[in-house]
Amino acid sequence: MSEVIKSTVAEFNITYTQFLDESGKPSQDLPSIAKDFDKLIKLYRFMVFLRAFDTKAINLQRTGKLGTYAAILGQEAVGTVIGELMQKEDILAPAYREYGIQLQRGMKIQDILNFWGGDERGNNFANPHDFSMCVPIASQCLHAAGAAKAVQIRKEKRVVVAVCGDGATSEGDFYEAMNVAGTWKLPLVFIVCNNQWAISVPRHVQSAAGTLAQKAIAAGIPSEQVDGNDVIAMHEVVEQALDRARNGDGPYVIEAITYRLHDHTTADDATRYRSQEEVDQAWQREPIKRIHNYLVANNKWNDDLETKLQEEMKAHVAEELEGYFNMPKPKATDMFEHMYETLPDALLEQYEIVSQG
Amino acid sequence: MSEVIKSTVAEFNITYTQFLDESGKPSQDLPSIAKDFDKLIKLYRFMVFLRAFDTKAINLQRTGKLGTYAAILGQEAVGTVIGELMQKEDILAPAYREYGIQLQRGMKIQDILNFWGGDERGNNFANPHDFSMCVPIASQCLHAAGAAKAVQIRKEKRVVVAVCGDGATSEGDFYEAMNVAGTWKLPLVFIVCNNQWAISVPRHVQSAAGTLAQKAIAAGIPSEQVDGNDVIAMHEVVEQALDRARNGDGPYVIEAITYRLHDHTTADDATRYRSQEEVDQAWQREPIKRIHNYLVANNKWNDDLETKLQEEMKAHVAEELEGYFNMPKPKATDMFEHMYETLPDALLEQYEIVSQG
Amino acid sequence: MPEITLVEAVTQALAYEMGADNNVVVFGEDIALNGGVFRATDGLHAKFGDDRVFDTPLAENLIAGITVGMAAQGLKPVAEFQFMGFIYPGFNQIVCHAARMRNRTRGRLSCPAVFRAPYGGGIRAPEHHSESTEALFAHIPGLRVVIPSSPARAYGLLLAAIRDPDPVMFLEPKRIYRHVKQDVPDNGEALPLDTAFVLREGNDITLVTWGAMIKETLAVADQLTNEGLSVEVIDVATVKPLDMDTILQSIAKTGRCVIIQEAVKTCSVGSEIAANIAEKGLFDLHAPVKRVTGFDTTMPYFKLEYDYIPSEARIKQAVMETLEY
Amino acid sequence: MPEITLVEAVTQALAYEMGADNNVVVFGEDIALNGGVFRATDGLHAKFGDDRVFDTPLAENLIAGITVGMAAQGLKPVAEFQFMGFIYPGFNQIVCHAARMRNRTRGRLSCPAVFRAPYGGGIRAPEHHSESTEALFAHIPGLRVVIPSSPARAYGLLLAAIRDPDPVMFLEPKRIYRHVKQDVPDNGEALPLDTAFVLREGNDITLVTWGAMIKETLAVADQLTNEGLSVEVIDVATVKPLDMDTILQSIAKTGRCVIIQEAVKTCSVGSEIAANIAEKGLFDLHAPVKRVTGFDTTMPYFKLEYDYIPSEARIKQAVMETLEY
Ligand SMILES: Cc1ncc(C[n+]2csc(CCOP(=O)(O)OP(=O)(O)O)c2C)c(N)n1
Ligand SMILES: Cc1ncc(C[n+]2csc(CCOP(=O)(O)OP(=O)(O)O)c2C)c(N)n1
Ligand SMILES: [Mg+2]
Ligand SMILES: [Mg+2]
Repeated sequence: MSEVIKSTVAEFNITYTQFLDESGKPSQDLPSIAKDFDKLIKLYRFMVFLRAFDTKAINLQRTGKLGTYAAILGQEAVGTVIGELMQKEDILAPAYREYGIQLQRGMKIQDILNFWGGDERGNNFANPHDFSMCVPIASQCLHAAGAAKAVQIRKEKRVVVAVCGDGATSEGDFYEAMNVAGTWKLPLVFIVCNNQWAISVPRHVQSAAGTLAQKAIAAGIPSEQVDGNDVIAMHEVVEQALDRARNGDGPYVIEAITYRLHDHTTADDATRYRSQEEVDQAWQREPIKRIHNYLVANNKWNDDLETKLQEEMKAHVAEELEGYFNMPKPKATDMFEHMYETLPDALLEQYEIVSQG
Repeated sequence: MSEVIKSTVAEFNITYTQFLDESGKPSQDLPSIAKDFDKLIKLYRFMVFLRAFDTKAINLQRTGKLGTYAAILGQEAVGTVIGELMQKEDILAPAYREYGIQLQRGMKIQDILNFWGGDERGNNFANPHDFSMCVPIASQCLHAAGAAKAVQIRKEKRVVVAVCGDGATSEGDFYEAMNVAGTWKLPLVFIVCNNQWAISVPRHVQSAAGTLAQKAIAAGIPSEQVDGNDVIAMHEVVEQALDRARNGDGPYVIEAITYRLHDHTTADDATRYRSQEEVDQAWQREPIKRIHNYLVANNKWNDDLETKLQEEMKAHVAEELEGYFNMPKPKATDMFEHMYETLPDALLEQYEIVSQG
Repeated sequence: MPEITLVEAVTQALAYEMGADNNVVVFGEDIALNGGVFRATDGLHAKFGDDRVFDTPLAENLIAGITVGMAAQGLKPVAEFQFMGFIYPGFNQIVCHAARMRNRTRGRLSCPAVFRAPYGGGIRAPEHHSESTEALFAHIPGLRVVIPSSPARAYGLLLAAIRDPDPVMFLEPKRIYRHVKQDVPDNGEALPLDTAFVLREGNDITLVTWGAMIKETLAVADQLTNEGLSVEVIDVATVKPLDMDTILQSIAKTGRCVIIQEAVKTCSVGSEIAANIAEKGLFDLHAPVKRVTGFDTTMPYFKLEYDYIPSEARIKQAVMETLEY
Repeated sequence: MPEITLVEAVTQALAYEMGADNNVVVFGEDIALNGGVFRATDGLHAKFGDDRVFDTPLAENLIAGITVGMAAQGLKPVAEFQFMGFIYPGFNQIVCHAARMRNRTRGRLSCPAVFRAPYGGGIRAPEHHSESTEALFAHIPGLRVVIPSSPARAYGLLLAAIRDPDPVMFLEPKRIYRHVKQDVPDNGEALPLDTAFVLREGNDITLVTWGAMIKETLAVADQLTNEGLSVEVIDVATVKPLDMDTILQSIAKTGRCVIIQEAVKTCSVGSEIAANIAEKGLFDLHAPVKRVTGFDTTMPYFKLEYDYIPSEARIKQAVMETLEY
């Protein structure tokens, strides 16, 4: 019998982009940003700051001065670049591990610590429209779609950025948000921060999809993979996606490949489920050392500058801690203050109990 | 500046298969099933039966003898082939428009009418394990995944078939089910009956994806499109997918392209949202005439046989209606009988009210 | 002015507010060209266009989630769930986000949204099309749950719901979508939320109800009035937060109370009302509080739906037992 | 025999029943190698292997939906939701399918599944990790909702839940996961469902509670006993369906009742209990029923969680007011 003709009706491919290899050496010809050393040093400084903050926060938790905290150790490049490239009027819909972006958009260390310290005031930060940290996995992707629809209806030139984890790509919300973004051609960029783990569940248990970027094919929207520990590659890819969206060319999905070097949160013990060997190898690919090496190789950085930077950042973090430590405990009646714009009569009796008690 | 190297890390394509064109003429070399005229006549007869039933059911609703009814007019080939190919011990998780399959698997006309006639007894049909009609769109896809996991754990050689509509592919359940089927390599075949409409919402409003088959790429599982009005193409594609799954090669997604010739249900008025022209064109592609023409062209069918068949099927349907009409109204206390295996004490008082009232 | 039905009053309120406030957008499944399966949005797409009246892909979690996103960014979204039975995929977004956006951000963001859904039984619909689960939302802090029971209240309460700065579940009793017609002036006047309506004043007994059960309850009240009794009928209207003051005042006067709801009994709005009476009105009572409710069973397929929905006979019997206690 | 905590009793019950019944499978997020974020499934993967103890992709709707599918096909799935706050994506599957499978098919298929979730506040967890929304499930016909409050009851009730032929929501009060240790013989003996447990017998007042609030309630009961009062304490245990007989009998004896729950007040299990008392125990009462509950606010972030959870002081005050009425 002759071969059955199955006519091809659609074709797709997924690419991966990297400019600096693990050691910080170019793995292909570099784009112009790679010569913008002011910019690179700015990004580098911010990443060092982030790590100083992260280290401190873990410490605060260990000494009982903070609740559960989710570290960003090893993932600093992703948020740093997104925060750098988003414009002020853009809208961020983050998960709970996006300090790198948020600290560039009005959130203060004190806000982040308040959030993890069990105080809603952490979400009342100095940005009028960004969404706050989102705990229910992937649900923020739909808020981002709604925000993007609002932007589109009002014909504004703003982009919405939704950030979520690899685990989040298994939730219906993620697919539904991509799908509607595609149908409505929304100004919305999804960035999947694939740190290989969702608590104890490794990437391959989440999905048989070879890449997470290919999930965008289900929504008919373009996507790609990028080395999320390579600041330069991240910058190229995210910039283009944001530009596209801003110019009315619709949504985009970026899978940024990185690695969660720390436990999931301070409440987690990763030794129960992953090998030290894997973590050691991941340390070889971490983002800060990589750009550091590149800067040093280009004579734009040295040990002196490094020592000064480290001290400066620690001091900066320490300073910001004061605000957190000096924050008075919320009043018990604060529970009621923002339930509704105006407290309904039906709640007055309960309010009284609390204000007396 | 030199071209950025984005290395391709994954490639995909989606195919479409058709053997008989609209008029029933071969559009490529035919597979062996096309010479199995006994089989084709069997399938043809069943499709004629389905249409006779469908016409009758619409009629019953119009004359107040049935509740809302969802017609399958124009989609008969999809269910007919699936029902033919599934084995008895396989498990079906249907939506609410899959009589074509169900009537081959133990469900009777009377059951279907009971279901649409407002009587749960319609779901207590003569198949011990198939799921009943599923009204919440797409949710059956996850039941299918759970059933397939049960089959896999018990190392049985059974396949689970989930059937859903084009609209259903927008629900999170659909993606989540495909995703887990991929990860766990479940013996599960998804068949998307793409009839181009979800009530009043046309296919292109559901998704920017060019095909619905490509949604499977998000789950890393193979998929293809097939002409769902072509019995021969359906048979080829579904048979292979079922065989694969049965042999442990994992899940598969089939997008069967068809068309809903009737209103969404008898409660709907499709003239509000789609043109008669579109419907007229779709009538040119309908499945029954197509295989009829093919059989006639091969001298396997003629007007005499057709007249006899039409009468036979109408009589058959009429006969089965008796059971429905003779069904006594359920007892009011039936509400309680299957809430739990044993009625909890807390419900006795309410049970008494009903049994007295 | 022609008289209109409850569902037409919904359309009228939507059209009025869309005309008055550009931020109001209306969306859901089959609501644009088709005008909604009950025609509640009929004509809006023609009048206000694609940007303000649009169909979504078929996903209720999506509908709820984008509503939260739009509302947080300054729109006033009015989302339709085709039937209350299909709200549950969106439950997470409503409970975890809509209800909390203001509280979580200490007022920095909020969720001025309306989630509309036809609800309740009695129209011979298939499975999942007939439940009354208002209590699930009434349980959730941060939400309002509003249920109109007449064309005029549908119009006035829906306007109030859209204008309210917080999220409102607006549940429309579809059994009475076309039950009565009323002259409802299209004057943009809202009715107050969080306020029960006394529909009949009386001294002998208080009947507390809402939504479609208004129909049977008023019929029983009329019968009893004809029999010489003085019956007070309260339409709760906003079932969360509850206007217990109006109910307790009535009971202080009548000393007897029957609560009538279509929903299942356990952990329902009726439970909450009865519990409040047990806490605060106990010694005003001359007879125990009675609840006439749907049963704690799954709403049956429609052959038995009127065996499930409280009938006039069941209501009357409860009233008589309470009066004779 | 070493004494074990409540969470260890959960593990022990799971291990026992997996050993006794090959159809029992356990799954959820992070439950295999990691043994669950609270270690409730610790060691099960090592003992029973990949086929019977497995991690799912991160999707609660998926978890709920496959549970329904497995249960309908003869397995006895025990699904873990990592926290009750993450159950809502699966709400549709639980409400529309798990709760209805038997009824819809007139018993042809059923759903012998257990949905486990740690719930309640008090452990300094982030947002959405601390709510007590048992009433949402108690409202739904077809479900059972079971809440243990001691290691022994966790063991016995979980065995009963797994063996039950219908779906059970098994909510574990994580605040007391490690509060006390008890000797819990691993003898496979189940405790009865649908049955309240009288933990202290007494004549002056009835305290009705469940879950973690047992801790504060017993502490208050002990104080009062020391002060010479006779206090009856009832652990409701199965909050749906309710064992009102035990509660009403107690009230017939004591004439006074305080209901203590961590959940919000409105449309809660406490409302249902109070409503039942208003209907059936009214004239046994010497004082109005009091409810001491979480407030009708979103559970606050943890700085205020103990301002939210009923304190011993609030309970005691309510008891004193009821006694002195
Ligand atoms: C809906 C929901 N389910 C479960 C959880 C518990 N949980 C918190 S973080 C997490 C893993 C998330 O993994 P991923 O999306 O990869 O993000 P990452 O933590 O790696 O940044 C889980 C399961 C949650 N927060 N929300
Ligand atoms: C969760 C849910 N949402 C909405 C509905 C109402 N509804 C019934 S059928 C339908 C359209 C389904 O379209 P599709 O999946 O293409 O199936 P078809 O009817 O075309 O066979 C809708 C929206 C429902 N039954 N369930
Ligand atoms: Mg991750
Ligand atoms: Mg369709």
